[in-house]
Amino acid sequence: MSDSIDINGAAAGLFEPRITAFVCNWCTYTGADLAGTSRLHMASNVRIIRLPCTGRIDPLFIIKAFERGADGVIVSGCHPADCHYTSGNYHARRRFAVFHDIMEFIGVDPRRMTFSWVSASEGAKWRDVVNEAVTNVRALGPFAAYRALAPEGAGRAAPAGPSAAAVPASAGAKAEAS
Amino acid sequence: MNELRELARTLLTDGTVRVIIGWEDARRGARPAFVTDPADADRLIFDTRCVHNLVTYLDPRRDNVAELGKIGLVVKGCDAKAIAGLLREAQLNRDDVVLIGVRCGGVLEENELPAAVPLTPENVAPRCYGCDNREPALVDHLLGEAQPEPPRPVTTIDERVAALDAKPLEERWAFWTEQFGKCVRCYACRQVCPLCVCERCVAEKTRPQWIEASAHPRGNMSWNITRALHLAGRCVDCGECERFCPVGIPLSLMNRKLQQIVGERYGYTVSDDPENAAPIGDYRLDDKQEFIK
Amino acid sequence: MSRVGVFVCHCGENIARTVDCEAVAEALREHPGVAVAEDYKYMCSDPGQALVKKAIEENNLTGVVIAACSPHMHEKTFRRACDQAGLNQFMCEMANVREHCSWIHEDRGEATSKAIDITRTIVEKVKHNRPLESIHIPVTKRALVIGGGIAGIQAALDIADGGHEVVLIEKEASIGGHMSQLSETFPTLDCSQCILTPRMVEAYQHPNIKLHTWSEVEKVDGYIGNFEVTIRKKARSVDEDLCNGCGDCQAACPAKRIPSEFEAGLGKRTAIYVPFPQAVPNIPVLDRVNCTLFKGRRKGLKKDACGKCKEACLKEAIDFDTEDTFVTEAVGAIVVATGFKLYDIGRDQPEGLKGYGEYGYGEVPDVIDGLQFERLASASGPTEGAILRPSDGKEPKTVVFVHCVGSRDPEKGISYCSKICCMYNAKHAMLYKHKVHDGRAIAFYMDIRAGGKGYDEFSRRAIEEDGAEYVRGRVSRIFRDGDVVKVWGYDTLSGEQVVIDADMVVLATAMRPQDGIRELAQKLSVSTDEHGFINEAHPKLRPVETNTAGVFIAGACQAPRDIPEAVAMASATGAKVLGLFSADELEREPAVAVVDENTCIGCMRCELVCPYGAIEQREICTVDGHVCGHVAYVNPGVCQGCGTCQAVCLSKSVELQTFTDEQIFSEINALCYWE
Amino acid sequence: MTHAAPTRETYFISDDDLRALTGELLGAGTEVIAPVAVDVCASPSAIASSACLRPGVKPIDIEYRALEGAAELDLSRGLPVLSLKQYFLPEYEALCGWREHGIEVEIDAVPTEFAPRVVLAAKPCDSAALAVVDKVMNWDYQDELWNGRREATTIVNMACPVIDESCFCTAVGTAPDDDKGADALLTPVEGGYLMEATTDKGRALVEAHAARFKAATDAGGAEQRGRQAAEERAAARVRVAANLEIDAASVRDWIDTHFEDPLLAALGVRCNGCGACSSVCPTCHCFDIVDEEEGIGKGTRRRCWDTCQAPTFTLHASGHNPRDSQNPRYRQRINHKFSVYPLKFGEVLCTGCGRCTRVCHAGQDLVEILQAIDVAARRPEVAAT
Repeated sequence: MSDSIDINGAAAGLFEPRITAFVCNWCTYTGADLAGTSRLHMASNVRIIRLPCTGRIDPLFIIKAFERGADGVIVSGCHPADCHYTSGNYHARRRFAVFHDIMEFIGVDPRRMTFSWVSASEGAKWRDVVNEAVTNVRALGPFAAYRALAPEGAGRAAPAGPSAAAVPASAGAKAEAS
Repeated sequence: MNELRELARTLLTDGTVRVIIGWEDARRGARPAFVTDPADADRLIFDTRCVHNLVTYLDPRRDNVAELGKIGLVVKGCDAKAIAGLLREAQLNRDDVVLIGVRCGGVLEENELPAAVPLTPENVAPRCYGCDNREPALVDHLLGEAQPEPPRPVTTIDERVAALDAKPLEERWAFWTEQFGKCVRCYACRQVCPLCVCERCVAEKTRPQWIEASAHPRGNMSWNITRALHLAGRCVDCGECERFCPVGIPLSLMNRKLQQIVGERYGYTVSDDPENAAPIGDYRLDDKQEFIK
Repeated sequence: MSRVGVFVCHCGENIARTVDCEAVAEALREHPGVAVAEDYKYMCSDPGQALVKKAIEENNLTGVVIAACSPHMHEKTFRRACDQAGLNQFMCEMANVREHCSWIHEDRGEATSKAIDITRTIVEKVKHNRPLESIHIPVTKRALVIGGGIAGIQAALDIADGGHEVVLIEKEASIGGHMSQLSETFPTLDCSQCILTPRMVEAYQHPNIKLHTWSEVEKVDGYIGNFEVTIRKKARSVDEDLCNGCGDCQAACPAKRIPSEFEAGLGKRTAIYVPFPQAVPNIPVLDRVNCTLFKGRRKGLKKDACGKCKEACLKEAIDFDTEDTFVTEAVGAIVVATGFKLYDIGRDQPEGLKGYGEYGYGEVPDVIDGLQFERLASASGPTEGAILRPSDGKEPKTVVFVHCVGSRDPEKGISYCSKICCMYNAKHAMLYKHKVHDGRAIAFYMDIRAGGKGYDEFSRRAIEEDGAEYVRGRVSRIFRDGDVVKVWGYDTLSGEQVVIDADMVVLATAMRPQDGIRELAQKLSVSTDEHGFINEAHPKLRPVETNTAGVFIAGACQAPRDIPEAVAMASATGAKVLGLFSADELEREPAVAVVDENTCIGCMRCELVCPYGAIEQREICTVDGHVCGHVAYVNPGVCQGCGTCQAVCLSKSVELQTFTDEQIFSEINALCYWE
Repeated sequence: MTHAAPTRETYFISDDDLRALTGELLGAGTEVIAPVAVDVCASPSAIASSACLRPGVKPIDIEYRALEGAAELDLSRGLPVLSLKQYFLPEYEALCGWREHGIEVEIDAVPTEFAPRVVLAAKPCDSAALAVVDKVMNWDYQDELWNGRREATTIVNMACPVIDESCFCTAVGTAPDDDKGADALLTPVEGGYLMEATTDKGRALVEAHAARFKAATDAGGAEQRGRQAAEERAAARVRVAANLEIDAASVRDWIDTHFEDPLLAALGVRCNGCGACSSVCPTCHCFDIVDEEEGIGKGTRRRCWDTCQAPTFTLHASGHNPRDSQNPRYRQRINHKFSVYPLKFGEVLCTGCGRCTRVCHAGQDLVEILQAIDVAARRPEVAAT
């Protein structure tokens, strides 16, 4: 699929999504290394944060990434049965299943959250996961809805009445929600 | 009710317990009662207004309750599930509390009434519908007559969740951002939750501060998502979080959705069996992973 | 205030071609908390490292970030450099701007800004790194070897000769394993017994080797350097100290028609027996399943139905009432050498395997497997080395050897090559021709895999000198037809169907891991592959280690192996163990979880998810010593640093050092995409 | 306490004129805040609210809101869920922003000037609360943000028509028709309202819209209206007084001298420490200051509501907590409101709005508690033993 999409969006003047990836050290991070040593070209929108194991990844990481303006996230680790720590990814799988479902219930488009198993030998798969995530999120546009939750900072005028919470944010979000 | 008062009197008199935590009638309706003197046993009541999940008073962090001495606690079936939760998570020794179970036919949604009224589809607490534990097993004494099933509320929680699920993503987002937007971060939901017993809530951890402290929509969003996730597979659906919320956020919808998720994915339902291990922290090799590439 | 040094490597042209390294250094100079940022052609070179060391000393840096290749490549290099410059090595991190950036992007602008982002995140992480000291764990300098085959014996001998005590356990009555069943070994055709027996005896008599036969691993506690292993000594009914191996009991035993496992079912044994004459130790066991006395007891007979062996034993070594006993051994390292079993293609199959009903194994007596042929060909075997077919004891004039029965046949559930069959088939054909000069040896093969010193020459000899006939193709059906065994095959070279009236057929059945391997793996918390072979830590670089520190693997428990390979692996594990035992204390990276006892409420969710059982509940006491609660405790010796405990901790009261919440939070924060 | 004295210049404004006035203010771009009846069943939340889904009376939320049009004005309503406090001390507000450049730190200040705005039909217990909190906000430190909003705001009270079993303003020195902390007071009468301007800001409002007001004496039926107003206001005071009467001074002194008294020491047993009472309280003004980082080396310092009912409120860095259980924490609430503050500033830190009692589903009842303390205070010999 990677060939079918334009991995260089800027050139094509497309929206450039910002994607934060949380990957395990033993499979996906190494798989991404392999993609590098194999010179597999891919979209440059993804920023990797290395963790020992998907078992270490807390949904709070993803929420924080969205808070910081990420348009999408990737969570990736060892395939079932391949976990370097034997079962970290099984626990992660349950945690993220619940997180995935509840975020969808809240109204977050699941296509903003890519979960994948990428082994140390799957450099090509990593390339595809990255490109696919970029294509999906690019299609969805910026995650304006989440950014609309941001409070008035000091730079901007402080809220006069009751916190911007109740009315404006949700109104804004409604318009921009993904 | 006399049965309850009699038992309370006996337990207090023979020193089995030092305090009975139940319900009493007060100026603004039923409320939690702390009876230490056998003479006061007649203050105790149990009727459709006795909504409170008193298990929250067993929070090991509540030193001022512990100071009262050994506790005799009156529990409904749903409350007993919370007891099981505390046992499951090593927050309670079963021997440290005498559990007085009451057969329950459901409670009112709005309990601040001068006198008990019979349940109708209009006034019944929606969560009571389909209750699977109206006669708690995990108790030392089980009181009261067998009760009829609570009436079906005009709208069930499941129907409300379904209605929400049926809406497009944008509308669900608008809905929840409006709801969470109202949050003033008083943490009443946490304080009354019988299972929120952390010494230091993650919301109060400052290094790092995962959850922003001020009540802006962004901090409220992460707080409310986190609160819900922390209760996945643990929530006993006592509804106290929603009832105590001063701004009326429909937390029971979040909680119910989580119950549905762990139910559908892992076939898990919360029960008052302490051996029924929670689904998060457990796994099966063949867990569904359709959302993973 | 942090003073971080950032060092951007060009990696020759590897990074500089697509990433503007000067620009990255420039951008990082402005970054809060960065004291110095430089770029250089080859950071990993001596001058490059010198540059880092110099910067540390001159700016007295609190942290170092090397923007270069993957940490998997050079993290150790640069941490060592920092250490030498007096900066705690764990204050150094690498930003991967090569594999994750310059090599996968073309647009210089994009690549450069991404490289800046990547470096920023790591700088932010390093700001929250803490100086850490390696963990020191005492080492019990005793080893446990599981399995008394050639691999186990070799490992035990190497470790014992290295001067350390070894506990060797074997589930059968004697050590020796499959090698003791073999007739002659390829490619030299030297007698298996003759080379193995001395090793068995040496192991038995070695002052440093403590042997438990008829024993199995019951339970494994602890961790590298400090295992506590509980061993089940199955009731033998014979006192190992009193017995002198005279054999009178066997002679006296009335149950003489029990198929002998050692003879692969071709020979018989008694109920109380020594598996084979050269058994080590030469002490019988009583097979309670087949013993008349125990059969009687199971039926509930008041009076014991037999007792002849006991009467016959002058040493009074026999006791019918012994129970299984348990011994615990404290060891610092464990070598797993449980070997293999043959794919029992006849009878009902384990999950995923289909068997070869069409080959008539188990129904046609003259269809046998490789091990049975070994026994026929063995001078000490049931036929004293004469090749006689099981059904009528006649000398077979036409013998068909079928390769790859099970192996390389995903259809039948096994995709791998069993590796030794090509060689032993050639050997079998040879042995047969040496003994039956006018016989025909016909082998059906897929292709000949004879990699190994002298192997190809050997298999050619079978064909060219000994006249074995090799047919390239598969056998579709084998069945009895009167006196002969009909073999339907297909010659893919001539493209013709081949039908052979054979007197005997030898199937080269696949090698499979031993029964109970998964249970054992679980006890050792090591993982197994889909077939049940134990996974090595790294297929190339750590072939005899497992993911559980202190547990090593030798021989066919890891994959099909021939004798020289098994022995080589065994000696490799020996070297690993001796290396582990060379120091009194073990040094480990401090990437372990630590509990904050002030906020932990001891709900023990972490204990539920810990794959290593590293977490236990611990009481905490007030200053005056009375218990005031319980909290989780992480044993740094057992913890492997996956961090799953931290993710499930509701109050975030457990921190994985080197990947703390603050570090990760800062990384995410560094990727703030505002304005 | 200030009572509506007929001597003060009083005007009459008809219902229509009041709406017209509101329209003029809005037209001029002035923010007008007033109690608004929010039809919760109109919002998307309806699908979640079982109350909306069942037949019969639909629930109404009353909130102080910035009006979008004069039509929204609805002066007949009871007490809003949240007090007026949030318009002067928002749930959270930025104090300053910071950005690091290398080792330099740049501070962005926040504006302390606010556009003029008007609050219509404020509840007397809410305006009085502002006057009480003014004291602490201008004690050793002048709180610019608070004062800025106070100065920019003209508050017009409405004599309170809706009184329930939790109201006790008269017991703590205010009244349902008090103008304390306000600039003017409206009293509903036949056909409109009597309006008394009590401050320059109040008078300025009248002058700016002189056309809308008639001197009460000029308007027809003046006398009868005056009587009606006086009677209804008196009746309201009586209704409140029936809920609770205490001697605030002796309560203050008794608490001060009976810190360890079992009565005070055991108040928190049923309290969940949720702090909802502080959130809805018009006088609770404690806040926490947090630095919220957004990206590297930049962020915003905010203050947000805090509550003495939370353990973290007094948690020391050492881990020690002087108020280590809900008993001392609840005693603090009582002590601060009814003794410490009065002793320091001469005013009770409570205006008897009763919100804390209404919001508490655990049944902490301030009316009941004050009653008990009052009894003890009136019978010192009992308390002493």
